[in-house]
Amino acid sequence: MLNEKPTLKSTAKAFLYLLPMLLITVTFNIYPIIKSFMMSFYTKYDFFTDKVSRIGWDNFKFIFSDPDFHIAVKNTLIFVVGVVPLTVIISLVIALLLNKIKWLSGLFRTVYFLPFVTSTVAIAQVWHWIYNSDYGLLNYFLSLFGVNPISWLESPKYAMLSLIIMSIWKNLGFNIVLFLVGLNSINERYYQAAKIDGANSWHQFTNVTLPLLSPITFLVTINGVIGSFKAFDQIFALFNGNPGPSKSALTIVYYLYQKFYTEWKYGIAAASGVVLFFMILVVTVIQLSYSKKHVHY
Amino acid sequence: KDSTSSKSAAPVKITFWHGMTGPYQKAVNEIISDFNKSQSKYKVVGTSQGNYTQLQQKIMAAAKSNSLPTISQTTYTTVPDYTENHLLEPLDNYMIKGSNALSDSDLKDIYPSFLSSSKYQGKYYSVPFSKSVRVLYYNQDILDKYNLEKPTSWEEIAKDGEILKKDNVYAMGFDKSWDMEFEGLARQAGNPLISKNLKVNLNSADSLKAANFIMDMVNDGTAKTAGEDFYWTQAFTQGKSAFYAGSSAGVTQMVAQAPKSMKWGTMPLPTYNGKKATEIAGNDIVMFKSGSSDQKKGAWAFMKYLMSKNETSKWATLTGYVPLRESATKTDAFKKYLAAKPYNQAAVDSLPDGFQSNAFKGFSEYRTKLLDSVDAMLTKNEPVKKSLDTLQTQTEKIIKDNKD
Amino acid sequence: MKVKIAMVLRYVILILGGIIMLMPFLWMLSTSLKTQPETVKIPPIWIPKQLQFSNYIDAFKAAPFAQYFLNSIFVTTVTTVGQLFTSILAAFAFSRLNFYGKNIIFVIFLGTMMVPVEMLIIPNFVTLSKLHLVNTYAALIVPWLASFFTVFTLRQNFQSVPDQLYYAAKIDGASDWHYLWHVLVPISKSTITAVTVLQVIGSWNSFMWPLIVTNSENLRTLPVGLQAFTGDAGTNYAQLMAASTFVILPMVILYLFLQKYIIAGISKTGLKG
Amino acid sequence: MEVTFKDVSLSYDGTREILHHLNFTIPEGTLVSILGPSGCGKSTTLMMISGLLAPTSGKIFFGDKDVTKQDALARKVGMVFQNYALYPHLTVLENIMFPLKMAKVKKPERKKRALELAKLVHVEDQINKKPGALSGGQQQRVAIARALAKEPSLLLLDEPLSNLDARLRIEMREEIRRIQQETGVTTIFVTHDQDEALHISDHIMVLNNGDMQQFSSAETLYDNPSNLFVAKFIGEPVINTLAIADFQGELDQHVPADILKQAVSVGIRPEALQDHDSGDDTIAAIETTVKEFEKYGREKNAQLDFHGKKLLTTEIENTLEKEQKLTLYLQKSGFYLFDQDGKRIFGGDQDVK
Amino acid sequence: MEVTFKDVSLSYDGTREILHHLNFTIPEGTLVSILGPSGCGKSTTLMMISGLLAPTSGKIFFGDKDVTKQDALARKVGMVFQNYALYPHLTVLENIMFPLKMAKVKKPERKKRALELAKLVHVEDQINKKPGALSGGQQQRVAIARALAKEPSLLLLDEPLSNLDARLRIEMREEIRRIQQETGVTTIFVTHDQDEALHISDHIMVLNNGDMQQFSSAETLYDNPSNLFVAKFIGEPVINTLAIADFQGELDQHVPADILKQAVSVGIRPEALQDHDSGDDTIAAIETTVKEFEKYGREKNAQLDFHGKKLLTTEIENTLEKEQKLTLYLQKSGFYLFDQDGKRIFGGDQDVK
Ligand SMILES: Nc1ncnc2c1ncn2[C@@H]1O[C@H](COP(=O)(O)OP(=O)(O)OP(=O)(O)O)[C@@H](O)[C@H]1O
Ligand SMILES: Nc1ncnc2c1ncn2[C@@H]1O[C@H](COP(=O)(O)OP(=O)(O)OP(=O)(O)O)[C@@H](O)[C@H]1O
Ligand SMILES: [Mg+2]
Ligand SMILES: [Mg+2]
Repeated sequence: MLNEKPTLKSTAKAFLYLLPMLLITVTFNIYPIIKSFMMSFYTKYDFFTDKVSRIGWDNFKFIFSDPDFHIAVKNTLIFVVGVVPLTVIISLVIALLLNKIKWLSGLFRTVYFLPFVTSTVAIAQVWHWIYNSDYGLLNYFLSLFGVNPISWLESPKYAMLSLIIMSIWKNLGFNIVLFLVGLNSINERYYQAAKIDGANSWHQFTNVTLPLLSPITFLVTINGVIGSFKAFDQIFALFNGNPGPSKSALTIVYYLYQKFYTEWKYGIAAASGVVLFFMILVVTVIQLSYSKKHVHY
Repeated sequence: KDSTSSKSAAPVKITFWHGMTGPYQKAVNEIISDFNKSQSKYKVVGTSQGNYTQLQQKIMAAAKSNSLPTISQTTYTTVPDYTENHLLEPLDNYMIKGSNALSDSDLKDIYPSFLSSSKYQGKYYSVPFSKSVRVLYYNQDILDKYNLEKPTSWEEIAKDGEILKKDNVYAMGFDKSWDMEFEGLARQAGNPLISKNLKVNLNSADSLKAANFIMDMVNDGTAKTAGEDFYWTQAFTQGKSAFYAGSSAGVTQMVAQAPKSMKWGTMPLPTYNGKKATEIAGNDIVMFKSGSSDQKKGAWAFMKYLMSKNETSKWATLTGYVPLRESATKTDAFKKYLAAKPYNQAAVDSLPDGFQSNAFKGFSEYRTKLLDSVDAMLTKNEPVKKSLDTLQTQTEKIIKDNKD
Repeated sequence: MKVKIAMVLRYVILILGGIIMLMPFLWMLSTSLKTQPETVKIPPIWIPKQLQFSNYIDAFKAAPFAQYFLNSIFVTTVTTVGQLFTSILAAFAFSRLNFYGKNIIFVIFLGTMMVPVEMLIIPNFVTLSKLHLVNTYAALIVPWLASFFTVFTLRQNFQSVPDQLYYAAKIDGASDWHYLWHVLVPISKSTITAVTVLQVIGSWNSFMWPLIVTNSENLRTLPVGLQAFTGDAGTNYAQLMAASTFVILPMVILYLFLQKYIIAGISKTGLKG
Repeated sequence: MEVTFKDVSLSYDGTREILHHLNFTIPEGTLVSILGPSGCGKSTTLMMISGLLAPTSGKIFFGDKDVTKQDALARKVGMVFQNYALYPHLTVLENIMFPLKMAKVKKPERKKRALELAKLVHVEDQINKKPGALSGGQQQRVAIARALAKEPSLLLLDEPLSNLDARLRIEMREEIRRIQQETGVTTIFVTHDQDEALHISDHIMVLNNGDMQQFSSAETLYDNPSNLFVAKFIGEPVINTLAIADFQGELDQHVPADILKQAVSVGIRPEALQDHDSGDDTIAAIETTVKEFEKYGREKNAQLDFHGKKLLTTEIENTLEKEQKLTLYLQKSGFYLFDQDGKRIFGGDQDVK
Repeated sequence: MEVTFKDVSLSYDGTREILHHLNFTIPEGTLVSILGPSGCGKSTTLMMISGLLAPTSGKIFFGDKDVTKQDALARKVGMVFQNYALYPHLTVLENIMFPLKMAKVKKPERKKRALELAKLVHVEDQINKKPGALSGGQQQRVAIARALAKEPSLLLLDEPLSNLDARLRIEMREEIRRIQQETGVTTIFVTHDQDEALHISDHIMVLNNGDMQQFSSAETLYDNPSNLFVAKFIGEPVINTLAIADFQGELDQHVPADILKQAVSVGIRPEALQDHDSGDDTIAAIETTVKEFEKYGREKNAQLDFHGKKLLTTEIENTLEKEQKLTLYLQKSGFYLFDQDGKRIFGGDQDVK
C-alpha cells in the first residue's frame, strides 16, 4: 500500500531486495572505507602487520599545513567547477541535437560515443598530439586566428585547462547516452500540450524538457561532481605520471596516491581521503536538498 | 632440512614478479626456462605485473595479505622502505656466506656501482638485474654540417650551443627532467647530492653550480627539455638537437624511430669538471622474508644464475640492458652483439664510471621533491638557488623524520 | 525555411563536434597502420605511405590475446549481468518500497561513490586473499557485482514510472517481484540498455584491478595485454594502436547493436492515460 | 464477497481528511454504484477497497475477514482505473493476458480467454497494437477486458464507460450487468451518469465531500432522499428548492406544526407540480405565473414564477400561454421538507402512505 | 475562424487509413460537435485541426489560409486533450497560467485570470496541488481552464466533460456554451453524449469508421438521417430496423414503387409507432402482439412482436396487456427506407411535407 508507513515487515522485505547489493557493497566498499577512516587517525602504524602504536590528529594536522595539499584542494575545486557545468551543458545540447535529427542519427550517436569506449592510453596519446606546442592541432587552429603557440601541457597556466578540456571530451559520450535516455522517456503528449499552449521550441525546452529531464540532470550532475572530485586517471595519463607542470594538476586523489603508493604514508593518505570524502559529502548533500525542490519525478 | 627427499619430489616453486612486458617479458621467460632446465630442484615461475607502478602496488597489496612472491623485481630505492617494514630477507647469508656464495672474483667482476647500490645499512638486500646508464646520443649529420667534434666535456657542448643556436638547433636535449644529469654533474664536481652518511648537499656550491650550468643552457636556448614528450628521443630523431643525454635503454626506440637516412651515434657522457660519471638507472631483484628456506635457497640460486657471465650477457643482448659484470662484456656472444648493434657500445663503455644515488628511507619522497624542484625551475622559472634551498630543507626534514 | 536553416545548423554543429570526437579513433586507426618512424613523424601524417596491416598480426602475437579475449568476454558478461541483477533489485527497493532507514542507507551508498578506488584496492585485495579468491575468476568479478551508480541511475528511472502502473499490476495479481520483472524492467529497457553498455565498457576496459588480483597469465584480460607495447624504453605506438583497435572494436559493435534500444523510448507509444 | 467499511477515514497528506468515518456494507453478489460530484472521494474509496490505499483509521472487512492490513495483492480484486493504466510496453492482447499470466494460467488457455474478452469489448481488431496507438475509448475497453480477465471475487470499476458513445455504453453496461449476474461477483461501479447508475445497480451509494449521504436502491434515493444534497443530486430535471419562508400557511394543513417549525427548505420534484388537482395526493395548491413553456418532442416543460422564485414542472397537460396565471397542485410524492442541516424531515414514503 | 477540410486523409502507419477523404467546413463562430462510435477517428480529426498531426493527403484551411503545413504553434488553437495532458511538474494554477505565460501576459494579470478560470471550473481550492493529487474530474476541469486561458480563436475539446457528474457536466457545458457565444470563438467539441451534443451545438458531425456520415443540425440529424448508420446512432431509444421483406404490401400505398424496389431496410422511430390512427400522417398500419409493457415514471415503453421481429414504441396511450394483439399506426415523420448501401431513399422532410 502506497501511503503506508514503513513497518518491520516492509523493512525486512526491502532488505531482501537490497541484500545481494548490500553483501557486496559492505564487503568491498563500506568495510574498506571504515578501515580508511580509522587509518587516518593512526599516526604510528605498521601497515603490514596492522599494529597501531599511536593514534591522534597528526595526520590531519599534517595535511592541513601541507602546502601541497592546499594546492591539491584548490586544483580539485577548480577542476570540478571547470568540468561539471560544461559537461552537463554540452552533453545536453548534443543529446538534444542528436534527438532532433533523423538522417545519419545512428552514425552520429556512435561517433559521439567513441571517446568513451576508446582506451585511455590511446586517448592520452592523441591528446598529447593535439596539445603539442610545436605541431599540435590545437595550436594550429589557434594560429589561424593569430594566436601565438601555447604550451598546453608544460605551462602551469594552461595545464589545468588542458586537463579540463580532455576530461570533458572523454566523458561526453557517457553523459550524452544518459541524456538521450532521459529525453526519450518524456512523453510526447506534454510537448503536444505545450505546442497548443503556444510554447515555441525554446519554451518547450525550458518548460517541459528541462523539468521532466531533471531526474537525469540530477544524476549526471551528482555523478559528474563525484567523478571530478576523484580525478586521477586522466591526470596520470595526460601528464605521463606527473601531477602537471609545477603541480598545476595535483588533485586530492593524486596527492593521496602519491602519499600512499610512492611515499608509503598510509595515515596521511587516508586522512586526505577522509577530507575528500567530506568535501564531496557536503556538496552532495547540498545537491540533494536542492533536488528535493527542483527534481520532478 | 630434507633436501634429498625433496629432490626426487616435485621441484620447489619459486615465484618471481617483475615489471617487464612485451619483448622484455619474452627475454625474462627465456632466461627463466634456461634456469629451470639447468637444474631440477627448483622451478621459477615468473609473472609480469604490468609496469613498475603496478608492480609496486601489487607488492604492497601482497605484503599486506601475506601473499608475497619469493622474489621480485624492484628499484633499489624501495629497499629502505621494504626493510623498514621487515619484508626483505638480507642476502648476506647467501651472497657472501654459505655454500652457494659469490666468489671473490665474482664480486670483483660485477660493476661496483651495482653492488654498492645493492647494499643498505651495510647489508646486501638486492641483486642488480635490469640496468641501464645515461649515455650521450649525437647527431652526426649536425656535427658534420657545423664542423663540430664529438664533445669531450659538458663545457664544450655549451660552446657548441652558441653556434647551433643561430639556426634554432639545440646543442643538448634532455628528457622531461634533468635530475639525472644534475646528479651526474654534481658527482663529477665531487659532490654526491646526498652522501652515504646522509649529508644533504643539494644547495652546496658545487650542486648549485651544476644546476646553474644546466639551467643556463636551457635559459639561453642551447638546451631544451622534452617537456610533454617526456623523452627527447622524438625531437632528437627530428634533428632538433645535436646531442641528447638519455638512457642507454632508449637505443632500441631510437633505432626504431630514427629515419634510416639519419646518421647518429652514442658515446659515454662527456666529462664535467674534468671527471666522468654516469648515473645508473634500472631495477634490482629482492627476496622476501616470507618464503620458505628452500624457496629462498632456490631463489638465491636463480639470482646468482641471473648474474652469471653467460646469462647476464644473454640478457643484455636480448634486451639492450647492460651486462652486470665486466667479464660478460668479453664473451664472444656479447662481442658479436655489439658488432651488430654498435649503438650499445657506449653503455658498456660508461659502466666503469657508473654511480647510483644513495638510497635511504624516504627516498621516494625525496625523489618526488627533487622532480618537483626541477619542474619548478623549468615551468615556473623559479631561481635555481631558491629552488634548491627549499629542496635542501625539505630533504633534511624527510631524512630527519625518517630517522625516528 | 526557418526549419531548414535550423536543421542545417544542427548538422553543422554535429559534424564539427563529430570530427573532434572521431579524432582519437581515426588517429588510432591511422597509427595502427604506420611504420614505427611514421608514428612519431612531425608534422603527423594521417595516411601512412604503405598500410602496415602486419601491425595487427604482430600485435595479436605479442601477448596471448585469444585467451585474454575469452577472459574479457567471460568476466564482462558475468560482471554485467550480476551487477544489473543486484542493481535492479536495489533500485526497486529504493524507488518503490517503504522501509526504515531508506534515506540513510541511500546516502551511505551514495557515500560509497565518493571514495576513490585508489583507497580501496589494497583493503579489497586483502579481503579477497582472506577469502582465498586471489588469482581466480571470482576475484575479477565479485567485487564489481554491485555498483551504486547503476542503482542510482535505475532508481532515477524507476521513480519516473507512473504509480498507476504499479497499482494496476497489484490489482492484476502481480507481486512486487512480478511487477519488477514484468512491468518495470521492460518499461525501463532504454535505461537498462544504457547502463548495460556503460557497465560493459567499464568492465571491459578495467585494467588495474585484473592485474592486481591475478597472478597467472591465463586469468588476465585484454587491457592487460596492451601493456605489452609500453616499456622502459618507450612505446611501440603502431602495435599499441592496432591492439587498442581490436580491443575496443567489440565495444563499438556492441554499442551500434544496442543503441536502437537506448533510443527506443516509450515516448512515441506513450504512457497514455 | 461482502465488503464492509467500519469507521474508515482517509487523508492523503495527514492534514486534510478526504473521507470521513465511512460506514457501510456492500452485500455479497450485488452491484453497487457510487455516485457523487467530482472530487468527492469515489476513486479514493475504490482504492481503499482494492487495498492500494490504506485507511488512515477504521477497518475494512471482506466478509468476516479484516483485510485492513492486507495489500492489493492479497485482496485479489479486479479493477478498472479511471485513467485506464494500461501497460505501455505490452500489446492489447498482452495487457488483457497479464492478470492471467500472473495467475499462472497456461499460455494457450490465457490467449483464448483474452481473445474472448477482446471480442466482448470489441477490440478484437486492435489486439496487436500498443495502448499508445489506441483511441481513448479503445483503451478504456481494454482496461475493462483486463479487469474481467482474472474473474475476481470483487470487481471495482472507476468510470469504466466514460469515453464510450451512447450505444456502446449501453451495450457495455449490459454486458457488465450480465456478467455480474451470471457470476454473482460483487461489483462496485463508479459513474457520473445517474441513468447508468439507475439502470445497472442494485444499490447506489451517494458520496459528497467525503461523507456518505445515502446508500439505498435507486427508487429509494429518488423517492426518499435522506437529505437536500441527495434530493438535488438525483433526478433530472433537478428538484425545485424553495425557502420555507416562501410559503405562508399553504402547508399548515398537511404538515405537522412541529415539523414545519424545524423546516428550512422545501424541495418539490418537477413532476410533483401538476396543473390539475388529483385529490388525496395534493398537499397544497399555489398560485403561479407562467414564464416559459416548451415542448420538446414528447416532453412538456414549464417555467413558472412563484413569489419571485422559479419553479419547473414537467406535468402540464394543457398548453400554456406566457404570463398566464396558473394554480399548481403540489403532490405528496415528490414534496419534501428539510431542516437547517439539510436533513429530510418530511416527505417520502413515511409521509405519503 | 472558419475551418475547412479538403479531401483530408490520414494514416498513422502508412498502411491502414484511419480517416478517408474528409470534406467539410465548420462555419466561423459556431459550436460543432463531433459524434461517433469509439475509435472512429474523432480525436484524430481534432489533432489534425490543431496541427499536431499532419494529414497524409489533402488540405486544411483556416478561413482562406492554407494551414496544412503550419505546425500547432503557428495555428494558435486551444485544446483539451482526451487524456488531459496536464504538466505533472506544475501546480494546478501554474498549469492554467502556462498558456498565458507563453503569451507573455504579465505575472499579476495572468494570476488573476488563472484564478478566475479556476473558480469557473470549481478547482479554486486545489490550485496549489500537482495534477497527480487531483481526482479524475478535477484534472479534466483544470484542462478545460487551461484551454480557455489563452482565449484562442479556435477551441478544440476532446470529451472534456467525460469524467464529470451530471450536475457539473450541465453547468460546465453551459459555461462553455456561454463563453463560446460571448466570444464567438469557433469551437469543436467531441462528445459521446448525444444529449450533450444536442444541447450544446449548432451543428453535429457524425463520423463512422473514418468517414463523415452527416454534418447538420441536431434536428436534421434526427429527422433526416442521411443513412442507416446515423439513424441508428442518433435517438434514444434506438430506431426500430426491419427488413423490407417483413412488409407485404403495407407500404405500397404511400411509397413510390421505384423507391420501394430499391429499399432494403426500414427504420421506424419508437415514437412513430402509435396505437391510434392520426389520419394523414399515418403511412401504414401493422398488426403486432404485445410482448412487454413497462411504465417508468412518466415513460411508457412497449415491446411488440411483428412477424417475429421486435418493435419498440414509446407512444402508447393506453395500458396494454401482455400477448394482447395491437394495431400500430406508422407515422410518416419517423419512418425511413434505406437502400442496400444504407442510404436513406425515403422519409424525412422531403417526404413528410
Ligand atoms: N498513434 C496511433 N497509431 C496507430 N493507430 C492509432 C493511433 N492513435 C489512434 N489510432 C487508431 O486510429 C483510430 C481512430 O482513433 P481516434 O483516437 O481518433 O478515435 P476516437 O474517435 O477519438 O475514439 P474514442 O472515442 O475512443 O476516443 C482508432 O482505431 C485507433 O486505434
Ligand atoms: N494523491 C493525492 N494526494 C492528495 N490529494 C488527493 C490525491 N488524490 C486525490 N486527492 C484529493 O482527494 C479528493 C478525492 O479524490 P478522488 O479521486 O477520490 O475523487 P473522485 O470522487 O474520484 O472524483 P472524480 O469523479 O473527479 O474522479 C479530491 O479533492 C482530490 O483532490
Ligand atoms: Mg475519480
Ligand atoms: Mg478520442
